[in-house]
Amino acid sequence: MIASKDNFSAAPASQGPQETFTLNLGPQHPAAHGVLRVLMTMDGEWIQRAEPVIGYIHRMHEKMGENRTLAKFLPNTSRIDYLSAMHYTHAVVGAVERAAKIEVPLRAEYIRVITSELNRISSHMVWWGALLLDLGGFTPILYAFDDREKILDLLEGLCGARLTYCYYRFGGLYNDADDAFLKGTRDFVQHMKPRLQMYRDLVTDNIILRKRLTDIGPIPAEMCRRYGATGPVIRGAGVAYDVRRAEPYSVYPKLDFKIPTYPEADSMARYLVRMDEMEQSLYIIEQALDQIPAGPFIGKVPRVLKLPPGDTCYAVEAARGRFLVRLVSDGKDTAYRVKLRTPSFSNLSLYEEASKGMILPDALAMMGSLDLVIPDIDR
Amino acid sequence: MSPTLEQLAEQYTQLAAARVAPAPAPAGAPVAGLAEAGGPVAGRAEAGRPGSPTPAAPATAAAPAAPKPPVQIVDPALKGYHLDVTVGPEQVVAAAEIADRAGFGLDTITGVDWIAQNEMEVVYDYFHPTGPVRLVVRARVPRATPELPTILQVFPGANWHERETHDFFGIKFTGHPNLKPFLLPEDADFHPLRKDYKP
Amino acid sequence: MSLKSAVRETLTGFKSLLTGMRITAREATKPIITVQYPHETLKMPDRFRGHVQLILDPETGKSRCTACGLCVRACPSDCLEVDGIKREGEKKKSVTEYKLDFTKCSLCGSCVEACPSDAIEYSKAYNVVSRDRDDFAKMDLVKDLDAKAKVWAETHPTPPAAPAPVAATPGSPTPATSAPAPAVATPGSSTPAKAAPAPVAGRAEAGTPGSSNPATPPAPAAANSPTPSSSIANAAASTGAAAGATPSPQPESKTT
Amino acid sequence: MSFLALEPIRVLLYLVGICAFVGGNAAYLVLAERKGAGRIQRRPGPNEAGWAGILQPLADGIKLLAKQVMVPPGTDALLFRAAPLMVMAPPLMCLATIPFGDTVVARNLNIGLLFVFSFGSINVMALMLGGWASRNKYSIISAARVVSQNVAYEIPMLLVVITLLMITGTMDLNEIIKQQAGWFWNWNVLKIWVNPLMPVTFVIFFTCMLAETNRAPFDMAEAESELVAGAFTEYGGMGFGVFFMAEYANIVVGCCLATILFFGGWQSPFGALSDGLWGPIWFLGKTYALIFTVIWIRWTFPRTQFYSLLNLSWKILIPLSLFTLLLTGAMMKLPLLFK
Repeated sequence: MIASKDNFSAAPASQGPQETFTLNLGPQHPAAHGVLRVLMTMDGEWIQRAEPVIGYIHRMHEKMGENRTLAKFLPNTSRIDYLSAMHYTHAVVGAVERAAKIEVPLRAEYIRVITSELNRISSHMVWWGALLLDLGGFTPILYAFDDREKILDLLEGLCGARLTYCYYRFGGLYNDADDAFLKGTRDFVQHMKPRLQMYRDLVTDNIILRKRLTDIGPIPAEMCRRYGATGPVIRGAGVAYDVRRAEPYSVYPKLDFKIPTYPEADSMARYLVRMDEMEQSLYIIEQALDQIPAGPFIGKVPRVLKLPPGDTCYAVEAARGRFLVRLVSDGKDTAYRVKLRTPSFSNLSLYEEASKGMILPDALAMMGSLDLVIPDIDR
Repeated sequence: MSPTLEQLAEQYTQLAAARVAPAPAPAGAPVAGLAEAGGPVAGRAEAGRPGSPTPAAPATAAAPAAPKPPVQIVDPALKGYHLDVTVGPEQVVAAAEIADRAGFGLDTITGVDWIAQNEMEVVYDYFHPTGPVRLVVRARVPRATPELPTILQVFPGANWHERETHDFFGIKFTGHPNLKPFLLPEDADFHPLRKDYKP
Repeated sequence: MSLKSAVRETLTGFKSLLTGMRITAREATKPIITVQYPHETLKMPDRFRGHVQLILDPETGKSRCTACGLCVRACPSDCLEVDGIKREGEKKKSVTEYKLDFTKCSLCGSCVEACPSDAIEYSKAYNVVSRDRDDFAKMDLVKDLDAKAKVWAETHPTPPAAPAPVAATPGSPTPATSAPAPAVATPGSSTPAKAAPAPVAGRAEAGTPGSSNPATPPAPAAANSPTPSSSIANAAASTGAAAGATPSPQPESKTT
Repeated sequence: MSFLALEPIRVLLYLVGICAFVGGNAAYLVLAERKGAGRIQRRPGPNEAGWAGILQPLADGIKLLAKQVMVPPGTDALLFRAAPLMVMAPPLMCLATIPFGDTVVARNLNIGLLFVFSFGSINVMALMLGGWASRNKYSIISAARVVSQNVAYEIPMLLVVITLLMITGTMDLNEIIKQQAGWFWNWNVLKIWVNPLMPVTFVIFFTCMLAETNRAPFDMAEAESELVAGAFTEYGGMGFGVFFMAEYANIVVGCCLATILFFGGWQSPFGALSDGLWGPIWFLGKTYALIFTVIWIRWTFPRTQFYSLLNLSWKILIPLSLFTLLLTGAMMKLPLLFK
């Protein structure tokens, strides 16, 4: 509809200093990370207005949640944000467990934490590489994927899938973690620490990257709050908001970790938050590996799972921020309503306001620092 | 400094109580039970009933299955939120303003289609960036005319959430500047999350 | 910005650039980490989730599937289609048709979890390719199982006598008479999937005149090979053969 | 032999040789770049076509040639077609004056340096025309970027060259090389007794060369994550191929120039063994070392920001190069005062 509005042909040759043009960034664009379209009104390279147009890969997961049983809906959740599938499954599983009052064995919770944090690291690695691609650096993504491959191998050896894990089950897990996984995870943690130092030397301290991200795209805490932006975006604005601490779930209260915050609120702050989060995740994994008890990996779950009427919320800290599942039940084995509140949706919604008056490359750098996953927005 | 749960509950109780004043005047009885809080809910549920097209139904029948109080402090371990507030559809802006003053962030806005009660519920979720308080504000609107004011001026983030809710449920947010189809195709005129939607 | 800080920033910036180049140079001297795919392949871990397949019971050489349909009910994507018949002398049904629509399958594993008799498992095939959509839309798992059962029959000429009573129960016609019937449909694709262990050796030979690979042990590898399309294509001769070829005493034809 | 020594024949032969040199370089530098990137990223790079991928450029060339050169509707067809031709001409012309050895030069001009720079600046025009003629918003943004970037970086580059001219006193490229005879400390880059900032001068020159050839980290013109492919978004087939080759040809020219001006051209590092066939060997060795550095830089750094790119030029490089210019002048002239 708007794509046809071509100011080059329609407008008279000169309109004086006020001349603007419309730039359709996407839905197929190298920096859009998927099928995102940003409708930009540009004054030269300066953005006057950038309106994200979403919905190109909308799949109506929420309706699917209403017309199939909860257990059948579970595989869907891995597909919403395919980069942090563990967290999303965790939220749905957690909501059902909370509503049906299912007891989860401690071992299962620890394995959930380990796999979730591994997943967080792998997700941040993809973000790191993709951001650098946006900024024109090609090599880091391959280094990141090298390390990410190790995580994927671990998780594949654990549950058989590399991306859309579908590993958590109501009341526990799909299968138990074997010693190979636990040992492999321990080795990975040791392997990853020098690699993170390498990431820092290669990219984080690089003057070009600093220049590209420092003071670019400020998203102050107040804007985050009003738009509901969470995750590294709000932590990059100096607010130590982390669902793992704000609404503790699983065994996170037993684990020690810092919530990295940077008050600068610019793209560099968001970058640094994620880099620090990888470190913290490694730290969490180490503790969880030390504390993991023996025991069953799945609790007692009724054969036909029916939730009591009423609504239940469960929020997790996914790699991109707060992911909330709201299950409304009317007593049947199928949810009456499933609401999936995804972090990328809220994080992108502030883009229009935040990108006003920016220059195109900076706006794209800021978009990269938001770490968008388009299926996560469109659901 | 974020207010405590009790302070917040107090503010919302006042809000819910204030609703009775502009509420439909003919319904005399609920006015009496304002603080007792069964009133507003009961009156509205009654008015929206499919069987009773006359909104001024007498309060005699106003006992539909133990209406829950408009402000409830709930156990987060069971529900996932701390405070459950039910307000009238015209009060969502005032409710949002209270949340805004208390430092809440907008979590999400969504709808639920209660087709049996012939109502639509709009749910506003708020999270608090510094305090561990989660707030849920609900408002019910009749299914036939699902309209309520936008909270865009309080939380600009509501823009997309309201568009999405309009997409899926056909709930109209009056004052919203742009309720074009958002996640659905541009020419979509259906609302897939309504329970009577048949593809 | 004072001149001093500007100079310092320029110098530290330049140093950071040199550090970066040092790191890439160091990485360039390290060995290659990628797998040269067509020339070398990875081994899938034990828990790898490929498409589902029927398990061949190593004792009986048959499937354990009783066609109870729990997997069909557990499947979120409606991609399974199971049918079975109840044979005389057996307590439970045995599977005659197990079709997987792999184009819809999300590899969630619900079917494997739901199976009460451990009859299905994940295959280790990870690069399934074909030019024909039907190879995936109508994956015939019974056919794959039959291919394996054939090999099994050849590698187990005289299996333990455990299932012998089952075979002995019916006054079955001689193997020679029932053998031609399936041979019409596909020569020997499914003959070994029968119960009688004693006549197996003879029947398998009788039933495989048309197949050119009589005793090649790599046959199970074919079912599990990187390109199962070939095995699918081989087996795609007739879907009904699997059902019709079940050498039950009364050869009821369920072929469609 | 005498026939070959005839001046027109000689020049013709050299031109043919240069065309082959440029073509071969462009083709195989692409391969070298991909291989180099592969090594840095710990993968083998293209290795299927021929032994270790040696035939990959051929395969790429055939693919590009087989594709249709499409002129999108609404473009300025003439300019659209002219731009790829224009972009290839300057490096070919420049290489005609580059001395590969003592006598291995197509046409030794006494204003060779000026010639190279005047032709080198045409490159900008070609990219601008291509971007403008494409009638694509990305391309036009890219064209605007190319112009401002090249204008910004030509100034420090020329200031550096003027510094060198003050030292050498000639624009004859071969003469400049001959002045750097002897051990490697006679190379201009290490002549710190003439100007203690000589290595810095080289860094400025190299940076400007990267910017002039639109190489990473200054590849604003194509900036694929922002502008899709920048000025040549709309070009397909060999149209794109020529732009691509020209980029590498320009790198070759730039690195040749850097070798001549700073690293003693075809002179060996230790004063001997630089005559005859050794000259080209030294020259090419140094040039390819620099080209490798260019590739190495590309696969290490992210792209600079557009305005920090301009800031770098106007706020750092130009003052610095002016300072080295003044310093050189002072170093050369002050001793005369005290004589």
